[in-house]
Amino acid sequence: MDHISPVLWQFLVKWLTHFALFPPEASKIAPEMDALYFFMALVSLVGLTLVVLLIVSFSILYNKTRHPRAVQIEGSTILEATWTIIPLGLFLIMFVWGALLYFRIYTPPANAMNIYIVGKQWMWKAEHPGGQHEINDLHVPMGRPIQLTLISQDVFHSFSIPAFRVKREAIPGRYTTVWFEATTPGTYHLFCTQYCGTNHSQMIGEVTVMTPDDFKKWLEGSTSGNSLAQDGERLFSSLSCSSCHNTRPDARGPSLANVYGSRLTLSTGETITVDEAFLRQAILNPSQHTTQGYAPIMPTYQGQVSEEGVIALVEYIKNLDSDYRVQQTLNTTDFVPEGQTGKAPTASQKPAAQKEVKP
Amino acid sequence: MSDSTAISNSAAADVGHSHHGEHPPYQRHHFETVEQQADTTNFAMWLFLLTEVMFFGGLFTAYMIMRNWYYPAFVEASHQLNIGWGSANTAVLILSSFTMAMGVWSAEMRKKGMLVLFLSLTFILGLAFLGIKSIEYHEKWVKHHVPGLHWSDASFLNPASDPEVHKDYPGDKPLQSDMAEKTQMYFFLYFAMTGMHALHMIIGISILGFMIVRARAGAYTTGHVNYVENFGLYWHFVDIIWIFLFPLLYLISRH
Amino acid sequence: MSELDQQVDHNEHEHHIVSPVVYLTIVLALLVGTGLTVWASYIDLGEWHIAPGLTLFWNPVVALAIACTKMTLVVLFFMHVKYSTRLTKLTVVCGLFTFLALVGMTMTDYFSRAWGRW
Amino acid sequence: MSAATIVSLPDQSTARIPKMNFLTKENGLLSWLLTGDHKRIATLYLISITFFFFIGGALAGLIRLELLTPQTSLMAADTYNKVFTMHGVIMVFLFLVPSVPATIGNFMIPMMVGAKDLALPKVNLLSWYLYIIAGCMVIYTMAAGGVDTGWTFTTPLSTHYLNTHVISTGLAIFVAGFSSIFTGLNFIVTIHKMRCPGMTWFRLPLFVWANYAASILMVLGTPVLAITLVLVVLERTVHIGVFDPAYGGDPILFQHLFWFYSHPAVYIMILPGMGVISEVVSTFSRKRVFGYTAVAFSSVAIAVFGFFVWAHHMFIMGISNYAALVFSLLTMLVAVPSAIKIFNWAFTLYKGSITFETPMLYAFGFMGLFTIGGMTGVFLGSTGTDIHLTETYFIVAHFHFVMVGGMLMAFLSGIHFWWPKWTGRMYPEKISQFAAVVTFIGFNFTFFPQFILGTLGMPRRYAAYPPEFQALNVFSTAGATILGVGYLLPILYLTWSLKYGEVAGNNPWQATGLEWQTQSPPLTENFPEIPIMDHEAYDYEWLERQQEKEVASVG
Repeated sequence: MDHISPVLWQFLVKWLTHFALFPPEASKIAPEMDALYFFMALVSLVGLTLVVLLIVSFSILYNKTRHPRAVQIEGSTILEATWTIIPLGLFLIMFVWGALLYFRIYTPPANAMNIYIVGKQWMWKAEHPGGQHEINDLHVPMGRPIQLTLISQDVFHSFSIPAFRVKREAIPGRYTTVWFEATTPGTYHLFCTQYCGTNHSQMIGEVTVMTPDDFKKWLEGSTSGNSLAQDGERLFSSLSCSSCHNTRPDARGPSLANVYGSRLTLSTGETITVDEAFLRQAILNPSQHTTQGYAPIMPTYQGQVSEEGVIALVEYIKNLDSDYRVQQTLNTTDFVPEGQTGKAPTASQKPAAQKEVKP
Repeated sequence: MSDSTAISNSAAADVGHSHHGEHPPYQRHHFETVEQQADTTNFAMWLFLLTEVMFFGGLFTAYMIMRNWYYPAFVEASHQLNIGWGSANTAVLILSSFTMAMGVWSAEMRKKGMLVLFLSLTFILGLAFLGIKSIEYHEKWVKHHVPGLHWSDASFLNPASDPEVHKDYPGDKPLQSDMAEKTQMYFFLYFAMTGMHALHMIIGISILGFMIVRARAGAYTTGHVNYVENFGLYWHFVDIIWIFLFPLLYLISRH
Repeated sequence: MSELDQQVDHNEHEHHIVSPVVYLTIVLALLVGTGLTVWASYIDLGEWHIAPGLTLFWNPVVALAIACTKMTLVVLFFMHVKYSTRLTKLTVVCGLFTFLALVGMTMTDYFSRAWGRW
Repeated sequence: MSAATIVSLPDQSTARIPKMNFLTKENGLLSWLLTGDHKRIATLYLISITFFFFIGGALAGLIRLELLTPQTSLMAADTYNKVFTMHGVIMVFLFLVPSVPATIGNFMIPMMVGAKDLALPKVNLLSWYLYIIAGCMVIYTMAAGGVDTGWTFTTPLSTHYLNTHVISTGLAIFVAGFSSIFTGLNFIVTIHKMRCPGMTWFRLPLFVWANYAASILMVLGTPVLAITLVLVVLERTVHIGVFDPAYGGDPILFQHLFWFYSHPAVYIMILPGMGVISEVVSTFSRKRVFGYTAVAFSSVAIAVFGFFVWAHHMFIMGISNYAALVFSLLTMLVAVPSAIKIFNWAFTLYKGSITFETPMLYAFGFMGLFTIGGMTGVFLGSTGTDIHLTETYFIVAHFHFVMVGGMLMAFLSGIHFWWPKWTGRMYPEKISQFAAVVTFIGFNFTFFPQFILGTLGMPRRYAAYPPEFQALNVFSTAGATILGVGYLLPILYLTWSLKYGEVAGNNPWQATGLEWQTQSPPLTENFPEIPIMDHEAYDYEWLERQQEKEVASVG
């Protein structure tokens, strides 16, 4: 094989030894997704074979030399019905099967461990509840449902782990969720699949699946000292949230203890379940999310808290199971240096100062 | 019946098209009969209006969604519009539609003088509409209600600072700053929708001007009503858009 | 072919000339409609609580109903659709249908987002 | 001629191109630039879209070259982004959308319905000028530094985060949109109002039906894109708008409005191609299209359902799961008419008398590739698998199978089929058959590996990628060079044939359409006198009787 360049040859050998049609199946959903994929591939293959077979056999049987005179045929209702109904049936099977998968992938189970993912140009930041931060990396334990709560700080990104067969867009301004349960320890690709600007192709990373023990060790080794909720607590006090959200009888804001997961009636009369998305909205767009019975006086924190900050706050509020901790933040307010304190601005003063009237 | 009936009814059978000499000057070479031409251009105009419906459709969709999201902001922002001017403009536009319809009628009846009169009236009413619109736009500019270019949400953070409007809507409460910001969305859509509408008016008025000159030369009163009629369709369509813009922007948020 | 003949022909076959009386009636109706819709906007027509969080305000409904009526009048008479061919009528319906498809199908997404945790 | 072909050319020693035809009627540049003749405008379109096709193709070549290696070795990431954006914009808006309708459709529809011209010749010319203006704006954008939003202009990336030439590109597409609106409008009016005596709806060739369906989509869909782009441009200029979440807008709303056009747009692109295939398959199997009404109505069904499926581009973008369900179901429904068409074409061959001229080879290519393209579309229409496959090379492969494997094959099939009518001359048959086969092979080499790449998870729009994907990318790039040859060949021999090709005569394929019953190239007014349609479409027996009569009268 002298005439084949050695580089090309090595390349081919390398490729043939690593040839794969599928990424590894490393999550619980992956085999199920692949089953549907195989079914569809099979149907496509049969369909394609049928079409090619028809074309080839007709071309041989009825080419001009063999069949010089065409027989004019109008059509056939039965045949039309056949190739309307059979594909329709198959497509409907695919639809139902696909929809079942879709709802599973996008409906996290209640006991899932939540990890926050913030996408920004051009990196992924993962925030574990214990306060571990990772950039373009994600460590997860195997055998445990993991829920990802995604948000983007700027443009659309898309969080894709091919080995888990899951993908979800990180949207600016709104939480989205996806979940998976990893099954095989190893390191897998993590991609941003939604075009997000110049370094889109650099927005990649690795997902490491570990055994629960290894994961525990990893968690301990990468802790930053504070858990997310503790970060949130600090923010909660420095933003003086507790000056309204406390348990005093004259409190101007509702108590936040145990609010997560509860049913809440808003001033619009709407009843909602408090989840991460609601908490985020209530911090950034409070006027649309006022609890019934309270005056709409909460200022917006849009532009004052980063997405990471909001996540910390949300995580703090999620973990508030008594008012005791809120009381604590009231006391800690004194330790925050001057300038960062001050009462939460009321609706009329603060924004007036914030918004400049352009000439 | 005259033979023109025969032509219009049996254009299908009439293949030999023996009447080359009889073609009126405004009949284009590729049409068999004047009726076919009229039919065709009329249908084409309707299809164009379909396009226009979808063009405004995108804006209406955006408006509905944003109004649902930021209802309080849209309510208070819409209080900034002057219902008096709005109603006056609606009346002006409806009248201009009427004069346009009468213009078409004059062309059909081959009354040149009346055609010129009605077209001119439509022209003037169209200008009146734009005039009133520009007064309203000016008012928005003065009050810093032009989002992106000349903006302040003072009127919504503190309605009392805007006594003129507050007098009519004493119930308006101060909006929280996050909601007050969203009034920009209302004004953005207000300017986008009325601006797009005004652009259509300006195009219409320009064509009208051209038509008045041609009408004075007697162009449309020799049986060739097609052009006037199709333009009429356009003008009425622009009127219809306003018929919806008026309640959506001015009225529905009074309560 | 005299001019008169042609006109008769227009009247009966191709081209229906709507009389100014009709136009006048319509424009009056439109002006009344405008007055009505402005008047209605000054009255609080109340609301209908269909479900918690889902409320129908009557004011916009009435305003839009009047607007639709006005549009129908303009389309039928000023734009001669009442006297036009089936094709023209079909065209009008087709435009409305696609418009509603755009608005309606988009809205399905927005409304049903609130149904679940998504 | 051998028995294996149906080509019947006049005696070459005596045959001449008719002296009077639409090409020779008037001379000079102005006679072209101010023409109202649909055939001349179609010719102008053909030249201009070929120009843009080769620009877009060159950009595609650059993309493939860059992807030869896993690193960004040929160009920087932002250059790569600009290249694929310009490739998308040019190919979608300046090639695929106008490809068959504005060239072949423009030329053939009036002839097929037996009219002298399109209903609105001036509007037709206007639409070409709009196209040229849009083209110039795109070229300006490229010269000024390009744009890197991707052809989908995803907000807020396009409105807020990029400082490239989004506005000029947006306006170019706005203008191009109106060009296609006017073409579509013209077709609908022509098909409704300009049919010759006896030409009932069910005697129309299926090409006309397909273009009619596509025109409905153009007229109703394109304006939504236009207003969306206006809003994007406004948002960029005044920094307030309905799409950017930073201003309280909703980026998903942009997706809704954008895909409301851009999904039907894929049917705008493919439907006319399907029309071409109907004509070609029928002609070269000497047989009426199997199930004429089914094929005709499936075109209309695609157009109607096509409006209700747009959100399947947004399944993972955070639309409501219930909406995803509805849109997925409707997507499955719209897949059915395409399946109907494929089987009807296949059965048109049954008991036919088949020959394998170039257009037929392209048509076979279309049927195979479109089947794959269509079926893989179902993978993406099913919500579950869409999660894994969307935004990867799978989707790139899918739409290239439909657009390039489908539409471009159909376009080339149509160009070869009607070339003798258009120019009056034949192209060299053997080399063109060779080109068709080369295109087919090159195409599969280029795009099939991308299905595997996508399944493996390689994201689209990546300038650099993990090294394990290299082998398949090398295959793809190698295929692209073959494909490039396949596209260059027709340009060469078709140009050659303009002067040296054999004289074609009126009806070299012995096809039944009205356009074949007149001289080639046709007269400016198409027919010496308005024809009367007294037979069904694809009535080969009528054609035979007609030819016997001629022989008899000459004899």
